[in-house]
Amino acid sequence: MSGVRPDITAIRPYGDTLDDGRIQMSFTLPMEASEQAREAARQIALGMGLDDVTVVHMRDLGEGFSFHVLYARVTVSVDASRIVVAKVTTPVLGFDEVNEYIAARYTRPVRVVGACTGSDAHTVGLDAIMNMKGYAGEYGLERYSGFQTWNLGAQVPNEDLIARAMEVDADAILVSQVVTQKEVHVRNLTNLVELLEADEARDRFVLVVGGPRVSHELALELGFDAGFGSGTLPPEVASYLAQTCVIRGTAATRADGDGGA
Amino acid sequence: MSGVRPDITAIRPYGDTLDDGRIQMSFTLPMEASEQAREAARQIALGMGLDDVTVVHMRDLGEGFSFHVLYARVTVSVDASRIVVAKVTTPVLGFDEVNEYIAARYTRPVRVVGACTGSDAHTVGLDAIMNMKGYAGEYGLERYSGFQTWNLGAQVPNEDLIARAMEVDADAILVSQVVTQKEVHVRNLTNLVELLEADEARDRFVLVVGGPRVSHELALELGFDAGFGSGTLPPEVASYLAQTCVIRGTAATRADGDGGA
Amino acid sequence: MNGIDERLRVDRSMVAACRDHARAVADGVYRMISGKTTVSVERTICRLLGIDGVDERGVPLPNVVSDYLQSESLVGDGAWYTLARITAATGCAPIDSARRIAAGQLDATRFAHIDAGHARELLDPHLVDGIARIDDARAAREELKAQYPHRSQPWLYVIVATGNIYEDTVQAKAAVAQGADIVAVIRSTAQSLLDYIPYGPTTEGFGGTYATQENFRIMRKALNESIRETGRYAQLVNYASGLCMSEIAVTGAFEGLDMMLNDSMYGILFRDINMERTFIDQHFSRMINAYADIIINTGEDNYLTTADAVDEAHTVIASQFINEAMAKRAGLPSRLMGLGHAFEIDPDREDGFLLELAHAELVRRIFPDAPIKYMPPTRHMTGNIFKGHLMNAMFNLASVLTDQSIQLLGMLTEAVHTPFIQDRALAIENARYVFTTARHLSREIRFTPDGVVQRRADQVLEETHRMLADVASTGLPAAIEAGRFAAIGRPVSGGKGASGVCETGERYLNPFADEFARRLDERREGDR
Amino acid sequence: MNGIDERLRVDRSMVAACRDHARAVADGVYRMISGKTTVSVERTICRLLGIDGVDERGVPLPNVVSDYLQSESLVGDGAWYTLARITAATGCAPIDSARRIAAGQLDATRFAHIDAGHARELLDPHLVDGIARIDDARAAREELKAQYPHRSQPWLYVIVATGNIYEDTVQAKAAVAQGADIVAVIRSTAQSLLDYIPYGPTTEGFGGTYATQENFRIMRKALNESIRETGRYAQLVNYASGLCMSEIAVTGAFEGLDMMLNDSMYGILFRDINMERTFIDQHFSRMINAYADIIINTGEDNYLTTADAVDEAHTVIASQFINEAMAKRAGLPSRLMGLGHAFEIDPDREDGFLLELAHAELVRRIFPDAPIKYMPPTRHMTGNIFKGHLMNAMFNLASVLTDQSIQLLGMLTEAVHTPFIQDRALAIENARYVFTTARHLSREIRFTPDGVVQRRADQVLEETHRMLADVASTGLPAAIEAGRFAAIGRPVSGGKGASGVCETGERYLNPFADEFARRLDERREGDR
Ligand code: B12
Ligand code: B12
Ligand SMILES: Cc1ncc(COP(=O)(O)O)c(C=O)c1O
Ligand SMILES: Cc1ncc(COP(=O)(O)O)c(C=O)c1O
Repeated sequence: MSGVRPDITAIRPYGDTLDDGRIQMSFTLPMEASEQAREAARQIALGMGLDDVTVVHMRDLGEGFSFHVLYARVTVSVDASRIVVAKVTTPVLGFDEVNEYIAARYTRPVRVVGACTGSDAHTVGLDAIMNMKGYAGEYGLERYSGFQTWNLGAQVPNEDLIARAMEVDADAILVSQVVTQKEVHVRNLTNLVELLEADEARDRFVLVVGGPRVSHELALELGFDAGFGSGTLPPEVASYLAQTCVIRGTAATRADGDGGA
Repeated sequence: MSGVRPDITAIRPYGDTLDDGRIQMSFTLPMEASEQAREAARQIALGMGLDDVTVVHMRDLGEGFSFHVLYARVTVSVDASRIVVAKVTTPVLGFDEVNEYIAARYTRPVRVVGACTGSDAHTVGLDAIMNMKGYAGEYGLERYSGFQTWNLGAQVPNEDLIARAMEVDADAILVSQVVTQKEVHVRNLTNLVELLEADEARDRFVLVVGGPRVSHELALELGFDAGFGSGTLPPEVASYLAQTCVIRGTAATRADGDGGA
Repeated sequence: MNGIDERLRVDRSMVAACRDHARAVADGVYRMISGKTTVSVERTICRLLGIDGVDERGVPLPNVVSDYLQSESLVGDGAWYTLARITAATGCAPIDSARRIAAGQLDATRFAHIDAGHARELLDPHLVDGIARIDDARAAREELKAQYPHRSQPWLYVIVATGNIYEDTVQAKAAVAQGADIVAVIRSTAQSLLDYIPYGPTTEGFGGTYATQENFRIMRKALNESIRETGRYAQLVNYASGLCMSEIAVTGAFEGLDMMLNDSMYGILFRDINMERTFIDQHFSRMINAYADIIINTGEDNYLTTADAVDEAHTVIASQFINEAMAKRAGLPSRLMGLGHAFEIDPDREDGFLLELAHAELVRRIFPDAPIKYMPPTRHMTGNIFKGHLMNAMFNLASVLTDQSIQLLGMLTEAVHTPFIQDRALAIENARYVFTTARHLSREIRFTPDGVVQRRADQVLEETHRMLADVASTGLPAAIEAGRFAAIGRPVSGGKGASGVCETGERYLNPFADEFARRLDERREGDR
Repeated sequence: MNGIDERLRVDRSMVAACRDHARAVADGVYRMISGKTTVSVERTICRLLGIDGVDERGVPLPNVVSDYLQSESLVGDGAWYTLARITAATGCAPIDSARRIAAGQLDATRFAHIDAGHARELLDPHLVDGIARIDDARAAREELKAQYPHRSQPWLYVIVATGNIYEDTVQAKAAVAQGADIVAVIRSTAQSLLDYIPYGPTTEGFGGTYATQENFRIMRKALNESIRETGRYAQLVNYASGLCMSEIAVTGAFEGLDMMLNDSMYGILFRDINMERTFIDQHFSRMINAYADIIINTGEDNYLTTADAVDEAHTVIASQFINEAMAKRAGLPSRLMGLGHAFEIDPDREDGFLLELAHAELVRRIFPDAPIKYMPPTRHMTGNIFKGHLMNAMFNLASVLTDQSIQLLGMLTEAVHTPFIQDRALAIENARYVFTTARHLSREIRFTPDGVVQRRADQVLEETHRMLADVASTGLPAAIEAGRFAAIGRPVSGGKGASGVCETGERYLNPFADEFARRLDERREGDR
């Protein structure tokens, strides 16, 4: 008897009636406000395959620009039953569990080196994951007995980061990228993987990236082992590292391995 | 030396760089918030031919819905040099000019009957155009010596409106439509034209429609002579009526015509 | 309030004078309607006596009875007396009588007349049953409230309006999950002028969903689920307004609604309903609301959609005084008087927010015990959803700053369409943000003694007083005729539904009214 | 202010005690830097002496000179003395000397030494010219301001940051057309650590546009067009911050800028620049700002992007006292001290807005004559642009309610990207709406004597006092080392640019500093 029972194989936007396809849009055009500009805005929407397009607000911004707010109907649908999103699959453990897990399986604490690389100076996110204090009431890696951490801070060149990871015989490298203008993060991250590969050191480390515009999917694409986005909590990262380093057999799990500092 | 010189034949949305194509969107999907839902939102945008799609905000709305805010890049462009928008072309005259214009060319004041038709009870817009007081500091038609007006008010059946227009031998009929849900205004307006045509009376009147979602283009499409949208001022309508009734040779301009009340 | 220093000075003696004038106004109205009833009051009595359902042609049985009364010129005897007369003659319970009338199997005019005492007695068991249904619904609500308390005021009030009651429930539940305290199901546009209540669940409506008893039940059930899921009480609202004021009031009372839109003048002004019809219907509907412990929402906010919010601010307050006086007459205590006003000043006016504060604070101070209902900006909303969202934030701030009670949330798409699910979610988010970050701001602030706010409040109160004095001297009908409210004039004897008004005859009885009045008196005693 | 009753009580004696401690802190800093100069101060002197342009490899000529001084160990003699010495020997004007140095055609160490008086005199015409350029730029601004006055405060301050100076001008002009009063051109990320000023117009930058003299000129010209078009004065801002503080200050002074970001500790804390370097550079940069009548913007807002806005509120005010004390030392009058703070409390915190009001009001009361710069929410902004827009509205309200001066507008897309043209337009619309509708709210309100706002203000002032007492006793370097500001610790002798600090020798001269000081003194006398 329910009014709304969406068809998962044909998901459409919803305004107030199932499958009405309603969306809101806004953008600027490099034309001063006029009926022509309004029509151009409408045609942009039509060009996106929308119908029932209404420009509900147009405003002149000066210097030959106009701003438009539109409502329209999407005509495409998505088969959500076929969406597979790459996800970090290791279960999230508690603080003590992670420490016990590591104590039981590793020859020494897991060594983690982290940095904000390139020109990125946004350290708050990485600090949230790595530092004692942690984030949203959850301790950071530094506080875990299972981890030994080096947080190199802001604007660290990829070369320095790798050198340091080698030096301390790290198990994992954590990279934070917050600035994404002109895809600078993609360039930075790709460069890091290339440098590691050139050194034939890619397999030595579990390689993790985080930041508000990072997804696990993007991370895999760029050759990382995992990616963590907005709102990540330290235990998620701790659990992932604890369990992944075992699987990957990094230094800390190898009987012979106790190099580094 | 200017940074921005848009190509009028290929207009694209503008964020902060010419032709970057940036737009903002938001919509609800009938899926609870999850990575799947986020990906579905992204795919909807891809389905619209957008690229560089980022879901910058996702929020669960309860009951199996999630809300998404996206930024993306439009790949289509519009040739604005070829946009022709239908416009009311009669020049806008001042209050006195309109009255003088009518006094000089008509045998009696122009008779105007107006109504909010169908189930529409939004009289404010029509009153703004027709009543003494007017709108935004401009007098309404009632105040002009050149017009004689009948404002029938809210929820007037099309039949009654036509009957009244016949009865007073009106020159023009003004219709207001504010409620547009489920295209009810289109139905109402089409029905009015059909009724007039059935009575073979369509040509007797200058037929005008107004309302916040009305455009001149829509009005023409539906068989009206003119349409007036949001923010219309009374002199625009007065000028249009004064000049159009002459051209159309309605009752007030015909030497023989002085029927009605 | 709450022992907090007064933020604003209000001339108490002028307020008292306003109340006196409003009482005189109400007295005049009650003189006008005494000795009269309406078809919808009679249908309400039918419903209270257990008459429900539809006939073969889909006509609701209460209408079958009232039509019959009209066609046989029995309205003056009233439904109770006539049904009792039939019972006396046939032994039929009211519902059976109604069915027989529907089937054309009954000619009541042929039955013997009975005396008033007998008529009263004969249907007494049905009266007891009818009132018990209201008591039960009320008790069920009380129990839920005890278990899942209300959130603190201002309460977040949202509307749903899909036309489909099932789609409405989904949206209502989502809204409660997001934090709404109150859900109103907007009625289909045309319904206020229907002289009957549609029957059964409905899935098509226009700009809203029909108010039917079954729809009420479906939505109440859905909200009760939400209450258990969220642990917060959620209130349900509908409209006891239009040509079926009192009938819908009793339907809502049966189904456990919490609030009803209900105004003593709205129908006259905004729906061109006949004055007498409205005044009679509103009285009985309010007795029912009072007895069922349902908060009414008055409609003064509507004035400011057609009249200027600054020039006409005093008409809002004058009307609130009148609504209050009339509501008292029907036995409504202050705590059930959701007097309405609105935030409708032009956003581009310098210091407009100061004036809004003056108005809101004044209403709050004049009616300290009433759950004031504050309506959002609508008139100056445009397709600029971003600015609209900000106007709603300032509205929310005005509310929390002046201790309003019921906050009808503004939608950023007000000028575009009836609310989408995300519009409502954004509105709730807006209110929750402002109410949280400025939670106790009202305790922090005093208005400077001769500032704009204080002077504006003084001025509006004076204008209100002057207007009420005028209205008291001319009488309310003449004032309405002159367009004193909402700048809309209505002739005294015009308007829709006039033919449904009838003088009551000698035999006329309305024991429900008597019983409600008696019990409300008792309750008031108990309160002391 | 303006004869309005005080909204908030502030313990004046505690404020005076804070000022005393801050003065002691500044004294300590000035003891530390006395007898020292830096390469960038010397380059600034070069610029004031008319040295501009680049050499064949694109190195700015002021850097050619300072590099030469360093390589020949002449920094202790300073640029003025060395250039005068060259003039004495060769007759070359400073610009020619610089060109010859660039060409490797000159060995100053071989020239005879001259006495101080002679050195002073020889370049005096260049001093007169250099200062005249500043005077002219200032006079041109004054003339424009007289003709096209400022709008009332709070002023609307927006940023442009496209990287391309020409695209920036389009956006800046659009912003002014929409109502912006102030436009800041954000610098490319990397620039603060460049030990030179790039040369010429630039069209590529990263997250901002390079600060160059030509870019300043282009933007000033664009804004002057806007001023004539709109009839309102529009102010131009850039950054006298980083390794080239004083050099950029003089560049801005030449090109008629109105404001400069300039803080006595920002470089140390946020860019890990050496302490001595920063303290020396900020002093000379501020003398220039003062002389050119340029408002500085301090950077305390940054503290709250890494530290909690409630826990660390007092560090902001303590830092403002220190910035004030240091600025006074450089001759800046209060009316040029754009002390910074920010609206950064968690939006989901109950009564967070009350605390913001307490902080903003306190800053306003403590520095009544300073053009306080108020920074918008950034830290708690998310991809939810709708909520973000509301947070910016509450920020705007806090500003107009507490009489702030310079309002840096928040962008609804703060967490998403650097501003799009429409983001800026919406931000301006937001501020204009709130500032208009609540224009005189600040005059209407008093905070209740023992309310949350008053108690919070008292508490923060006490904490500030305690902190300043501590810092005065340990000295500022030790306090910074201990991470007392922004929760960031920096070692006294570490940081970038340390090698650019040098002891001044016996022959060292900075007649510009002397002349600025003299004229500022005169101006102060004149003011009385
Ligand atoms: C604080 C801040 C600053 C501070 C940084 C202080 C510091 N020490 O970090 C200061 C003021 C110095 C600053 C400067 C600049 N900033 Co800034 N800044 C911000 C701000 C307001 C908040 C960022 C933040 O701290 N978020 C809180 C943390 C906890 O969230 P997070 O970073 O997402 O981290 C979480 C997850 O992403 C994840 N995560 C993050 N990293 C990692 C790493 C790993 C390994 C893992 C597992 C997880 C993980 O876990 C964290 C916890 O959940 C944002 C706007 C905003 N509200 O987002 C702009 C913002 C990021 N800044 C921006 C810019 C452009 C700049 C400047 C370049 C501006 C300029 N031209 O001057 C400068 C230069 C900075 C530089 N060189 O990088 C832009 C970036 C635009 C873009 N998308 O490219 C933003 C979005 C603002 C804007 N709209 O313009 N900024
Ligand atoms: C005021 C108002 C009311 C008042 C109407 C009072 C009255 N006597 O008119 C009341 C409270 C009664 C009301 C009721 C309802 N309303 Co109403 N109402 C509005 C509101 C707030 C403002 C409309 C207005 O007065 N605008 C001001 C005038 C001056 O502008 P205008 O109409 O655009 O007119 C200008 C031009 O369009 C043009 N123009 C207009 N008509 C004509 C005619 C001619 C010939 C010409 C030349 C020009 C012209 O010139 C005018 C001057 O520039 C809008 C929301 C909004 N902010 O827009 C909702 C709105 C129009 N209402 C709406 C609805 C759904 C209703 C109800 C159905 C709700 C319900 N279920 O109960 C009811 C029933 C009304 C009905 N049967 O039609 C919706 C319509 C949605 C849609 N697009 O379909 C809106 C958009 C609100 C919403 N978001 O839900 N409403
Ligand atoms: C008291 C009252 N009744 C009813 C309504 C609704 O109008 P309608 O008559 O369309 O049901 C309103 C308007 O909001 C109102 O205020
Ligand atoms: C005083 C001051 N200088 C400079 C900046 C800008 O930083 P950057 O060092 O990247 O130029 C800021 C930050 O907003 C600041 O407050």
